Amino acid sequence: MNEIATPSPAALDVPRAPALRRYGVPVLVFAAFALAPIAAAQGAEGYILSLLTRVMIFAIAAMSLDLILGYGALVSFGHAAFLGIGAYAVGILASHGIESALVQLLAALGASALFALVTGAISMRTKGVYFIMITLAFGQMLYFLATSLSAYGGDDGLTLPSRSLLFGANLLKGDHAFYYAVLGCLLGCYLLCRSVVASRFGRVLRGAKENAVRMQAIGFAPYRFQLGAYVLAGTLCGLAGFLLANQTEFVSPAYMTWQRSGELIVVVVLGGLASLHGAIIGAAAFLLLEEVLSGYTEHWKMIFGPLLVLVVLYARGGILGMMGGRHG
Amino acid sequence: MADAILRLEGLRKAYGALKVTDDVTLDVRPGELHAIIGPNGAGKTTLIHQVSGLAASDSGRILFDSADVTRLTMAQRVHRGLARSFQITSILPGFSALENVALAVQARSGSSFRLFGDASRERGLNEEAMSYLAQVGLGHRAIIPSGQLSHGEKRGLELAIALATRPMLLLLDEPLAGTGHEESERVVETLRGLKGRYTIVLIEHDMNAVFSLADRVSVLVYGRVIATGRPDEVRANPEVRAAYLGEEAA
Amino acid sequence: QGEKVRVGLMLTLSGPSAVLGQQARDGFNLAVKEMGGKLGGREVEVIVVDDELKPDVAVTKVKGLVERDKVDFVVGPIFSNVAGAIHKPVTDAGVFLLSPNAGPSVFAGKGCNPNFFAVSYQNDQNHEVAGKVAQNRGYKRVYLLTPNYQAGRDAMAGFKRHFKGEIVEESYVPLNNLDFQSELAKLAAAQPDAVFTFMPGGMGVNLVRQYRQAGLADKIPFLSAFTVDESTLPAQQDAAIGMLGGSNWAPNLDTPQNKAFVAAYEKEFNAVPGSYSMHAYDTAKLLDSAVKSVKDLSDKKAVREAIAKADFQSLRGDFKFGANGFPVQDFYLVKAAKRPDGKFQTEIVEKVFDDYADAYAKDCKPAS
Amino acid sequence: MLTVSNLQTSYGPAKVLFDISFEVRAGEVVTLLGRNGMGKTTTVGSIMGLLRPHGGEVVFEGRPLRGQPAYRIAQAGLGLVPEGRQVFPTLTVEENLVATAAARHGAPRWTLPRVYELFPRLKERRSNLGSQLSGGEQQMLAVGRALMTNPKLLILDEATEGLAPLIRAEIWDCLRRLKGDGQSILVIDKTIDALIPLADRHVVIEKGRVAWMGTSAELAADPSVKDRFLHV
Amino acid sequence: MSTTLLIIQTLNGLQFGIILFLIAAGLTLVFGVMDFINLAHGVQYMVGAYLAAAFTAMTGNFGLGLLLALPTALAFGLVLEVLIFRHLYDRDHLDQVLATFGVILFLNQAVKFVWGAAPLFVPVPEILSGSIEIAPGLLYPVYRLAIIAAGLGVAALLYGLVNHTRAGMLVRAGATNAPMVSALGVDIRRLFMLVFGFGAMLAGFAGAMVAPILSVEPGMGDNLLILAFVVIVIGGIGSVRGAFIAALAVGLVDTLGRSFASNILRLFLDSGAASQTGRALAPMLIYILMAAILFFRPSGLFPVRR
Ligand SMILES: Nc1ncnc2c1ncn2[C@@H]1O[C@H](COP(=O)(O)OP(=O)(O)OP(=O)(O)O)[C@@H](O)[C@H]1O
Ligand SMILES: Nc1ncnc2c1ncn2[C@@H]1O[C@H](COP(=O)(O)OP(=O)(O)OP(=O)(O)O)[C@@H](O)[C@H]1O
Ligand SMILES: [Mg+2]
Ligand SMILES: [Mg+2]
Repeated sequence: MNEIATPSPAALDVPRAPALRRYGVPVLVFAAFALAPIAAAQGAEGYILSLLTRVMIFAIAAMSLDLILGYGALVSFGHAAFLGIGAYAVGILASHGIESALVQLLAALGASALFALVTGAISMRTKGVYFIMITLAFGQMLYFLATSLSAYGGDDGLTLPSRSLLFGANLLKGDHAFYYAVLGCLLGCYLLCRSVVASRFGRVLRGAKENAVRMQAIGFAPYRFQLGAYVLAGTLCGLAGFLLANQTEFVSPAYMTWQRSGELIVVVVLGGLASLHGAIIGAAAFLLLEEVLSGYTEHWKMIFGPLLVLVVLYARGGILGMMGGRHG
Repeated sequence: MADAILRLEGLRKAYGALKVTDDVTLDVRPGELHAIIGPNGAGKTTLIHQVSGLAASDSGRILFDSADVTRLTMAQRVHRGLARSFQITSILPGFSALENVALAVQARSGSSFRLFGDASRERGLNEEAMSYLAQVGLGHRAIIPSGQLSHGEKRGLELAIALATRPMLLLLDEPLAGTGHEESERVVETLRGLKGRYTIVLIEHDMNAVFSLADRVSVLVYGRVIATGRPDEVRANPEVRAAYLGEEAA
Repeated sequence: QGEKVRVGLMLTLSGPSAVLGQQARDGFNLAVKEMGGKLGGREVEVIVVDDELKPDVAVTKVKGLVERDKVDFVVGPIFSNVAGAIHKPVTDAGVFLLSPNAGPSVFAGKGCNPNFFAVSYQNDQNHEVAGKVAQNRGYKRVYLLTPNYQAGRDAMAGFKRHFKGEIVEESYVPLNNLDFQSELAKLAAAQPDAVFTFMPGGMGVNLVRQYRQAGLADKIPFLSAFTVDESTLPAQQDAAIGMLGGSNWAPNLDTPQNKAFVAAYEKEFNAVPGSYSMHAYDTAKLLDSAVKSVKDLSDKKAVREAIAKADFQSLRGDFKFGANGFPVQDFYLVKAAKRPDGKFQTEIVEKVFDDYADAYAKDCKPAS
Repeated sequence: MLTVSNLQTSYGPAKVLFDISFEVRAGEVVTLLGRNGMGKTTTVGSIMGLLRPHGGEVVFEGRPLRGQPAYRIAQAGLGLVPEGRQVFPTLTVEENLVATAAARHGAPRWTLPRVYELFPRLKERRSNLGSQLSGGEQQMLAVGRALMTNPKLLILDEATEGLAPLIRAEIWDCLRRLKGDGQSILVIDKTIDALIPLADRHVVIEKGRVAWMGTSAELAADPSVKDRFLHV
Repeated sequence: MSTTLLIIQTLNGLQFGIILFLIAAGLTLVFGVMDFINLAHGVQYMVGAYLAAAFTAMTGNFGLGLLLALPTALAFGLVLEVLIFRHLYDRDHLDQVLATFGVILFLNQAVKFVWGAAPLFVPVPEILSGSIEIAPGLLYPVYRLAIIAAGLGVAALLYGLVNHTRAGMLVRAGATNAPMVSALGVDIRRLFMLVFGFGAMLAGFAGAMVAPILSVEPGMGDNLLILAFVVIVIGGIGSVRGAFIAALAVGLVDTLGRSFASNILRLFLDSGAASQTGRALAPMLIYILMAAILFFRPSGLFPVRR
C-alpha cells in the first residue's frame, strides 16, 4: 500500500466544490434579497417588495420540496396542499377572530405536519411514479374539500381582515416589515435544510435515495427517515402557506391546485435539484420571468415554454448547472 | 447441534409453481467458513435473501444466535449481527467509498435521527470506516465516488461495508465474480484473514477458492441440500460431481 | 386639461376563460378609441395585465398597477375569486376598483367599500331573473344544474329567491366538467317543467350542444344565466337557438348608442359583443364622465362622488348606482337567435325587473 | 474477416485505448486477454459501436464500420454477449431470445429449439421474466440471445462469469462445436487454461495497447507472457 | 334511481372510460414502455381535436376531417419527437417533466394564437347523429356508441401489438436497455420514434373523436392528462390491459358516483346532509379510488414485473 493509503482524518472529507462556489452563490442570493428593498426604494417600492416577497414565499415552498425531491427522490405532486393548509389555517382562524400570528402559525405548522404524517405514511408504501400519483390524489382530495367549504368562501376564497397580529399589534402590516419577516423565514428554512441535509439524518435520506435495499442491508429502515423528511418538508411548506395568506391577505383553493404542485416541481428542477439554493434561484427565475415576459406580450407562454425546453436540453442540472455552481 | 450460530429449519420459498428453496435445513457453526455451492438457479442467492430478510420465507424457521429471526426485517437482523454482500454489486454509487462504509458504521453507533451536525465530518465514523477500507485494500481509494471504482474494487467495497456492520455472521454472495486473477487472489487473502474472526457463509462458483477456504461445504441442487461435509468429502461425492462439479474438479 | 389619466385593466387573458377577458378589453379599448384616446378630455394610458385566474398572481400584479404604474383606476376583474383577492390591495391604496363583470355578494352588503364599484351587476341578479321568469310562467317543477363551486352554489340560491315551486333536483357537476351525458339522462328521467342552469364558458358550450343532441331542447325549456351568450354562441351555434337566459342587456337592445356600439364592435373585432364588452365599454364612459367633472384626480372624494353620480349614457339605458356601489338597472329575459347575416346573438324577449337593486344593498353602511 | 487497426477510445477526458490492432480471420477463435481494467470491454464496445472511438479503423469483411451506429454493425454480422449479462428484464426468456432474432445471412443455423437444446435450463424457465432468472441462467440467456442473431462473428465478453463449473465446461464445449461448424469467435474470459486448447490465437491487452500476440502454441511455450501480463 | 337511468349512466361511464383509455393507452405506451414521462400527451389530445375541427371545417365532412387529422397528428408527434423528445429518453424523469411542461405551455398558447381563445364548433357527423333504441324505451346517442366501438377496437389492436408482436417485445426491451437492443441489430431510435408517433396519434384520435360532443378549446387536455395518469397508475404502468380496465373503472366510478353518491348517502344521512356530502365527495371519488388501490396494491392492478 502506498503512502496515501491511510490519510489523516482531517483529509477524510468527501471532495467538495471549492468553498467559494459552495458558499458564494447562496451568500450572493441572500445578499441580493437583503439589499433589494434599498434598490426598490427608487421605484415602485410596494410592488417590487410584493413581487420579491412572493418569490421568497415560493422559494420556501420549493426548497421544502427540494428536501424530499432532490435528496430523497420523493417526488410529491401534491405539495401545494401544504400551501393551502398553511393559508387556510390563517384564513379560518382569522374568520373566527383569532388573528394572533403565533396561534395561526402553530396551527398552520401543526396541521401541515399532521397531514404530512398521515398521507406520507400511506404514500410511502408506493414508489416512483406511484408515489407521485398518490400524493396527487391526497392533494386533490384536499383541494376539493376546500372548494366545498362554503362557510369559508368555497372556490371564491376568503379575504382576511388584516395580516396576522404579532403580540396583538399589526407589526407585519408594512411592506418592509413583512418583507424582512419573510426573508428571515427563508434564511431560517435554508439554514435548517442545509443542516439537515449534511446531518446524519440527511445522509441516510440521501443514501436511501441511491439504494434503499443497500441501506436496509446495513441496518437502516429507510421508511422512517423518508417519512420524517416528508413531514419536515410538509411543515416548512405549511409555513410558506402561512406567509402566502398573509402576503395576499386572501385565501383560496387556487393555492392548492395540481397545477400549482406541478409548478413547484418545475421550479425545483429549473433551479437545479438537490442544492436548496437552486430552489430559491428557480423560484426567482420562474416568477420573475413570468412577470417580465407577460409584460411584453399576451402570448408570453410561447416564449416561456420553449425557454424551459432549452434549459433542459442544453443546461443539465438546471440554472445552477448552467452557472457551473452545482455540487453535492 | 446446540452450538450452531445460524440454524435453518425446513426453509421453503416458491415463486409460483417453482420451488426455489425446498425444505432447507442447515447448521452453521460459530467461527467456521461454510461454503454453499450448487448449479446456477439452485436457489443459493434466494437462500441468502431469505436469511438476510430481503425475501420472506414461505415456511420454516431461521434461528440466529439462538433467537428466532424469521419474522424480523432486514434492518433488525443487521442490528443483531447478520450482514450480507450482494451477488450483483449493490453500493451507493454517488457516495464516496468512505461514505459508503461510514454509513454502515453510523447505522450502529448512536441515533441517526440527528438533524444537526455535519455527518461527513464525524471523526469517529470516518476513522472506523477507514480501517475497514484498509482491510480490503481500498484505503487509497477512499474519496473516489464509488460508482467510478472498477468492478473488482466495488466487490471489495461491498465486503468492507458488510464488515462495518460488525457482524457475527457474514453472508457473501459470489464475492469473486468478475474479479480477475490478481484481484481474486487478493479477495481470497482477505477472506482468509477474516476467517476465524467471523462466521462466514460463502457462495462461490470458483472451486479453487471454495476448496481452499471452506471448513465445510453444503451443496444445493434444485433447492435441496444434497450434501454437507468437509471439502474433500464433498468433492468426492459422486452425486455432487454429477450435478455440479463435472470433471473439472477431478 | 390636466395630466394624463392612467387606467389599469386586470382581466383573465389566459387559460380557457380568456375569451371573457378579451371581450372586456376590446370593449374598453373601443370606447377609449371612440373618444379619441381620451377620458374626460385628458390623455389616457391603458395598461392591460393578465391575472391568469390565479389570486396570488393577481395580488402582485395589481400592486404593480397601483404602485409602479400609479394608475388612477383599476378596471377588473372577470372572476369573483380574483375580485376577492385584489379588492383589498386596490381599495386600501385609495385607488378605485371598477368591476366590468364580477359582482360578488361580499362586497355588496356589509363588505361594501366606497372605492369599489360594480359596473356590471350583483352576481345573483341574472339568476334571479331566471327564477322570476320560472315563477311567472308557472313552472311547478324545476331541475337545477350547476358546476360544483361557489359561484354555482350562489347561482342556485339566486334562482330560488323568486322561484317558489318545487326543485326536483339540484345537480352539481365538477367544475370544468365537459360531458353532461349522465346529467342529461338524469334530467330526462326526472321530467321537470323546466331546467335552470349556470354553466359558464366551455361547460356551457358542451351542455347546450349535448342538450340539443339528446333531443331535450324542444321538450324542456332551458333557462340559464351566463351559459348562452355572445362568448359561447359562436361555438354553440344552432344548438342554442331558442334557449333562454337572464341578462341586463342584449346586443339588440333598441337604443341608438347601443346600435352604434354593436356595429362598431363588430366592425372592429369581427365578433358580436357580449355583456363583458358592454360593461367594459360602459366603464370607460363612466370614467370619462367622472374625469370630466373633477379637476384634480387626487381629490378622491370628488372622484368618488363623480363616479357615484353615474352621469353617462349607459348602453343599457337606465343606469344608476345604489349606495353600495352596485347598479340599479333593468333586467331582461333574453333568447338566443340567429341573425339574418348568419351570426348568433341573444335577443330581448321581455323585461323582467325594472330599476332593480340587489338584495344585499340594505346591509351596506357606507363609511364615508 | 475483422480487422481492427490503431483503435483509440476515451471516456470523457480519460483515454483508455491507445493503440489496439489485431484481426480475426474466418473460422478462427481469438481471445482477448488482460487483467482487470486493461480495456478489453472497451475494445469490444468500440468495435460494436456502443462507444465512439476517436481514432483507428474497424473493418469487417471489407466494410469499414467505425462511426456506424451499433445496429448497422450488428446487422453486418457481429453478435455480442455483453459483460454483465444485460438480459432484458421485462421480457420473458423466450421473448428475450426471439425479439432480436434474425437470419440475415442465409438459412439460420440457430433457432429456438437449437438454443433450448444447448441450454435445457432455459427451456424450463422459458416464460420467466429475465429479471427472475438466477445469475447463471441470465448468462446462458445472453449467449442464446446472441446466437439467435446468427452472427458471422460471435463476441463473448466474460460469458462464463458466475457459471457453475459444469455449465462453464458446457459453454466451452459449445464453443468448440461452434468452431467446428466454422463459426468465428472473439472471446474474453478469465479462465485462460480452458481457452488455450480452444483458441487459435491470443491477443493480450495491457493498459490500452496490444502487449503480446501469438498462437496457442506460442502462449503455451512462453510462460513469461502469462506471468507478465496475466499474473497467472 | 330507475334501472333505465342506471343502464344509461353505466353506458355513459363506459363511454367516458373509453375516451380515457384512448388517451391513457398512448401514455402508458410511451411512459410505461419507453419510461418517458410525457406531460405533453394531453396537448397532443388537444391538437388532435383542433386538427379535426380545422379539417372538418375545411372539408365540410367530419369523416374526411378525421382521416386528415390522424396522419397530421402522427406527423406532429414525429416532429415533436425529433425536435425535442428523443433528446430526453436517457434523461431523468424530472428533466422530462420540465421539458414537456414547457411544451404544454407553448402549445396551449399556440392553439390560442392560431385559432383564437373561443371554443370551436364541430358538428356531429350526419350518419352518426341521433339516437337508437338499445332496449325498449332506452335511447342512446349513436355517436357515443361509435366511440365505444372505436375504443374497443383500438384496445384489442394495442393488446395484440404490444404483447404478441416482435415490435412490442423490442419496444419493451428497448425501454430497459436501448444500447443492448441496438447492439443486437435493431434500430431502436426509429422504433421509439414510431412508438411515440403512434402514441401521439392515439391521443389525437381521442381528441378528434370527442370534438363533436365536447367543445374544442385551449387547455382542454390538461385535466384529462391528469385523469390519464390516474388511469395508468391504477392499471399498472406499462400495462395496456391494466389501462383498459382502470379506464373503465375510473369512468364508471366517476359517472355513477356523480349520479348516485347523494342517493346512496341518503340511506345513512338526512337528505340535506346527504346531498351536501355527496357533492363534496363526488369529485374526490376517483382520487379516493386511486389512493385505496395503491394502498393495497402499491404498483397498481396489473404491475408489469421488472
Ligand atoms: N422473483 C422471482 N420470481 C420468479 N422466479 C425467480 C425469482 N427470483 C429467482 N427466481 C428463480 O429462482 C431460481 C433460483 O434463483 P437464485 O438466484 O437463488 O439461484 P442461484 O442459486 O443463486 O444461482 P446462480 O448461481 O446462477 O446465481 C432461479 O431458477 C430463478 O429463475
Ligand atoms: N463508463 C466509464 N467511465 C469512465 N471510465 C471507464 C468506464 N468504463 C470503464 N472505464 C475505465 O476504462 C478502463 C478499461 O475498462 P474495461 O472495462 O475496458 O476493462 P476490461 O479489460 O474489460 O476489465 P475487466 O476484466 O474488469 O472487465 C478501466 O480503467 C475502467 O476504469
Ligand atoms: Mg446467485
Ligand atoms: Mg470487461
